[in-house]
Amino acid sequence: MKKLSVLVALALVFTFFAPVLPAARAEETITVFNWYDYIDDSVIEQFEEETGIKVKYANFTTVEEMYVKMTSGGGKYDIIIPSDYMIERLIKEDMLQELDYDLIPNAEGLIEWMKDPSYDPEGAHSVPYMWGTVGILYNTEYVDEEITSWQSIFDPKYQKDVFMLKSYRDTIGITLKMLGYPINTHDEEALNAAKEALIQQKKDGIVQGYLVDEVKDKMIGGEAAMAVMWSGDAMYAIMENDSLEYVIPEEGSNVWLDAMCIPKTCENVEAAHAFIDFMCRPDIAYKNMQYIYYSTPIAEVVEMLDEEELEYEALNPSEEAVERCEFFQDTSDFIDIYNKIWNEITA
Amino acid sequence: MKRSYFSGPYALWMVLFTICPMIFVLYYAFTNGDGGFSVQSILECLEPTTIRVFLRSVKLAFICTVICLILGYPAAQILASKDFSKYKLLFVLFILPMWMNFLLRTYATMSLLERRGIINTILERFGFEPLTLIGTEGAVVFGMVYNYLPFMILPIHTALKKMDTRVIEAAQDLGANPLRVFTRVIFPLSIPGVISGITMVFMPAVTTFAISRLLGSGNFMLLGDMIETQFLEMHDWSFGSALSMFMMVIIVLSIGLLNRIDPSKGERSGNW
Amino acid sequence: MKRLFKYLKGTYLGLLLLLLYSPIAVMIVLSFNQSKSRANFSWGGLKWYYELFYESPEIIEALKLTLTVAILATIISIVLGTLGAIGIHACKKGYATMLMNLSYLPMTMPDIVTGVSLMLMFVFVNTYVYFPRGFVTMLIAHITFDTPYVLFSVMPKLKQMNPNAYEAALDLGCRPMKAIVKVILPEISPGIVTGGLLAFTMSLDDFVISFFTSESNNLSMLVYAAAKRGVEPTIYALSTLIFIAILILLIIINKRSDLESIS
Amino acid sequence: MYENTKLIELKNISKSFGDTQVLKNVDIYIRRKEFVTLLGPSGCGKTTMLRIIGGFEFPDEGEVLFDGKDIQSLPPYRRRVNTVFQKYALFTHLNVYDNIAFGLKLKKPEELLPNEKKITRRKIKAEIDRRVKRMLKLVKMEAYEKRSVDALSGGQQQRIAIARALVNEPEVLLLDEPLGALDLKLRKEMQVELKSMQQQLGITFIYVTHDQEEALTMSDTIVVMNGGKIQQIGDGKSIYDEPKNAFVANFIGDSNILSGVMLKDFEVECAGHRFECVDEGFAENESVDVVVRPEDVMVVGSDVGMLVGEVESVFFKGVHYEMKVNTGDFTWKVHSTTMHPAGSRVGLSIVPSNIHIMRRMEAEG
Repeated sequence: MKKLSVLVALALVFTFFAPVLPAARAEETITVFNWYDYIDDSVIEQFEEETGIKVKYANFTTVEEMYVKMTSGGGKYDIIIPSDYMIERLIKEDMLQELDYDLIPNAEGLIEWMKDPSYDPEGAHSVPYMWGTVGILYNTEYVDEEITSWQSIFDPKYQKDVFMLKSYRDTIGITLKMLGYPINTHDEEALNAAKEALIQQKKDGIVQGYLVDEVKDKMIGGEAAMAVMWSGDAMYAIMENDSLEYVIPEEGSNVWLDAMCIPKTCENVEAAHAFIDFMCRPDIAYKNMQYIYYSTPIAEVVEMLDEEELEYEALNPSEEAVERCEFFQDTSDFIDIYNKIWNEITA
Repeated sequence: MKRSYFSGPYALWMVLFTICPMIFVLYYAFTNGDGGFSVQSILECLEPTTIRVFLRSVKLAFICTVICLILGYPAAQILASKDFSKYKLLFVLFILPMWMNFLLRTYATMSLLERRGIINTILERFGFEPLTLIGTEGAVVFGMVYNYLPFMILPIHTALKKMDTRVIEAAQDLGANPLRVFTRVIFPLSIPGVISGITMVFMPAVTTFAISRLLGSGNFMLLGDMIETQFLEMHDWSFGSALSMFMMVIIVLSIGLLNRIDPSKGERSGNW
Repeated sequence: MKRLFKYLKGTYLGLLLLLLYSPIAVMIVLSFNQSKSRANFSWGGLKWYYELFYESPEIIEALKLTLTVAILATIISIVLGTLGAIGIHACKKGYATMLMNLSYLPMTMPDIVTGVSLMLMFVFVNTYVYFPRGFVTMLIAHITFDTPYVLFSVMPKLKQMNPNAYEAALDLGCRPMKAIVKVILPEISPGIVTGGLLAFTMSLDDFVISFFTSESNNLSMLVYAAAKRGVEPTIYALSTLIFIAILILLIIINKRSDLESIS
Repeated sequence: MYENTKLIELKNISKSFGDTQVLKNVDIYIRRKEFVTLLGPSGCGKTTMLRIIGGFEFPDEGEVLFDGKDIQSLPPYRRRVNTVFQKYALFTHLNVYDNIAFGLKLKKPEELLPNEKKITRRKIKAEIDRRVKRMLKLVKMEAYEKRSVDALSGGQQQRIAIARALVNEPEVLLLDEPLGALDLKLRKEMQVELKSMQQQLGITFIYVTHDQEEALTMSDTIVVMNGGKIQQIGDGKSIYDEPKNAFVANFIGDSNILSGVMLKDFEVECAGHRFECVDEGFAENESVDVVVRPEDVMVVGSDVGMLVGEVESVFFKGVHYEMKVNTGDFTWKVHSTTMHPAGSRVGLSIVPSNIHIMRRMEAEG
């Protein structure tokens, strides 16, 4: 009797957990590998309903992590949504398929300058998903002046009042910009100058911390006066806290673009194209954009924004501000130098 | 079938999943990106930045261990004493936090320490100036102490409980005053527990990366952070492996050192 | 005088408990907060608890994964560890010492090194045969760090056991397998229970090793990922529930057995 | 009394553990219903021999016969032999009743109830219960059946261990120092009980001990062992009275052992004196060991003794006094019912039949 009840208990346990165990593939399925919390779930549901294609969803928190998981063969992905410089690298390493634009008619609606990005000429391998800039988010309760320059976050009067990004590309990149160098420079002198500036900034006690995503929450909570931030996160914070403002400094900054690509390992090419096309459809793109609240690459969606939304530089950067900005290029050949510099700054 | 064959599956498993993976660490530590032999990564471990991180890790872990010992020993002693040992639930309360997800607890600690966190809110309400708590070394140590204190209390408590009370009575009988009884009898006899506690606190403290990330606001890179960064951000597996080896060596050395002090050598007190 | 001393001691313990429990208290309070922000509190009732069960599939998925891995890893490591202990106990001294040292290794190894080394191996294997880092790899990793805890809990019980007990069973007519099942296992069962509980706890709480060896989020990984973006109060709600469950469980265990031997 | 049929035979048994040889070419047989004691100091190989009979060790060389059949390949659970282990090895997870019933529950139903045609679980249970109760009665532990074995005293545990072995109705019961952990009084009681149990049940007992008194009290046959070899086999009286060598003499009871020279038949010189004796057949002037039991040394007046010496020490031993008497060449151990104070001079005298001459032992002795 006792044995029987144990058996029953075990059986129950297994039926309860069964969904976690690898299940057999039944219908047509694609696996989308995207940033954590970077899509409106109802959009996926709608896609599944309309096409009958099942979507499996996997997350990463940095593109480097994505790269590791991809190359170490963690899983087979049909769609990946990496950032610009990573796309450049993946193209270089021949890991992406060329896209068949006949299957993505909605891609016509992209903002013009995004149709031929520097990292992927003519968008042969990628279709933009969301884009944004890097800038300064500041709290007007703590900051009296108008912030226009990167110099402000190096100003010692803000003691323990600045959050920097724990991302070597962005942090070193904006410092290079401040010092007047190109953001992708390989010039060691420039890099050293940036390094010195960042070390000095830390020594002066300006930095409260080097964080990534936690910044949002902290800035909403009023934990610091300023933070280097991605425009999307900044937008989220602004919506939660009225005293926050976002600016793309005059020295220029980094403009980034996350785009949808199909890896060579993709087994379901047609379904993957269908997904990309679906995401470019203006009504879907609008819905998704309203959820994520990042800048949209679809021209028609910009027109759908209300006036208040158009005002936010974090959501709808002016064209001249974007012109001052640069894409990151792939620096995988230069990573040792960056690694060293970054270690020296943060260690 | 001999009973000793039963150890077969276990031995096989351990070799397959502890020894073999270590070989990979060794391999990556001694090769460069192209797979050729290279000691560059090993040498990088000796560079000033790495050494700085290493010294900081050891320093913070050491401070944490000392604080845990100072706070934990009396607590263990009180819990084991006649007055309190009957309240078993009290003891349960002390180890209960260990069953909670440690990241969540650390995250909650963050809410306590932030500039506009609970402590500062309380301070301000009473008219004090808010303090900068988060992002300091102090915050990291606080987080470590908070997380690892039960690991110190537990083995010392066990050692004290196991102690034969007649020994203490004998010492009193022989004319020792309470201080003497403690320094000459109780403490020496509890050393195995203390050592066990020190190991259980120092080791995770020296290797942590989540605590320093959350409570140190990324200001203080520790060895654990550095390894994690190498693997997941920089994608430099070679240097990451070299650092891992470096860390192993530290751990092995410190355990060796501790065991030297331990009078009951070889017999790890069976707490964990 | 003596009473005063007792009060002082009590106060000291109280203060330590305050230190240990204040973050947990914060967590519980925040689970009833109206808004997501940690900065201000206003009563929000059971809103996040509702959301946890009905609108947070990823948390529930992570919880399921965590429990599945913990349960399977505990069962397998109990089998491996108990067999291992019995085997080691019965074999020659030199071989036994070697195996014991081998068992210390994963216990003394920093979590991050264990995680990294396993990741390196899994990645390597995956380049030859399809072996993604997911449920299976996480399970393997958990078994690997759980099993020594079972082994080291069972070993002392084997040593305490009368060395002739096994032979006595043979003598009374048991075949070797039966002797193990009928005599050795019952005699060492307290050790198995202790080891199993330890393994289960370690498995539930593990973050670092899972983080490196798997891509599927368990609870800790979810918290870590969420911590970067701001923890949702649903997670606080879950933790509050877990806390209460564990509290009740511990009180029951405490009533029935000597808990100190477990920890 | 035992029958004259060989039940167990060990032929030319040798056994080594690593480098140490614990048994060297041992030959021995044990008869049905015999009470045999393996006696010797620790490390002499007696326990190993027992374990070979029990099936827990396998000899490197030699044969083990049971009822004339080789049983070497038979595992312990197939042998009609049961063991009472040192420190009892009771199962702590079972209570007294279940410990005793352990072996019975493993038996096949038809073994338990050979005459029953229709075997039911109830009948099996009843049979087991009957046998366990009988055993409990035999060892006088009826009141304890539901007790946990941890709650029993050493003597009680001992009884349960014996009951647990006997309930299986073995043909041979092996006992490995079963009384070693008990206090003296209890040990004496148990000795008597064990002996009567053996006679009542009519089975063979093989008993290992290092206590010579225990051996003498209980055994039909004593096997004295040392250094992995059998020194002497015989009943208690012959071993006590006619030890084959100095080791046996010394191990069984107290002895004065002197080195002497056999001058000729019936005359030996030792301790500076020529003694008349009853031994013959030695070479002239052969060096020998001379053994004299302390109770065989008579204390007489200092004027009439063969030897004269001074009392060095006196201890009262209850029945007799134990004295050390120094006669210049040798210090004699003497048991006497009369007390002579330390320092007094006494004479010593020994009758020829109490002088035992034995050949010199080899170096290992």
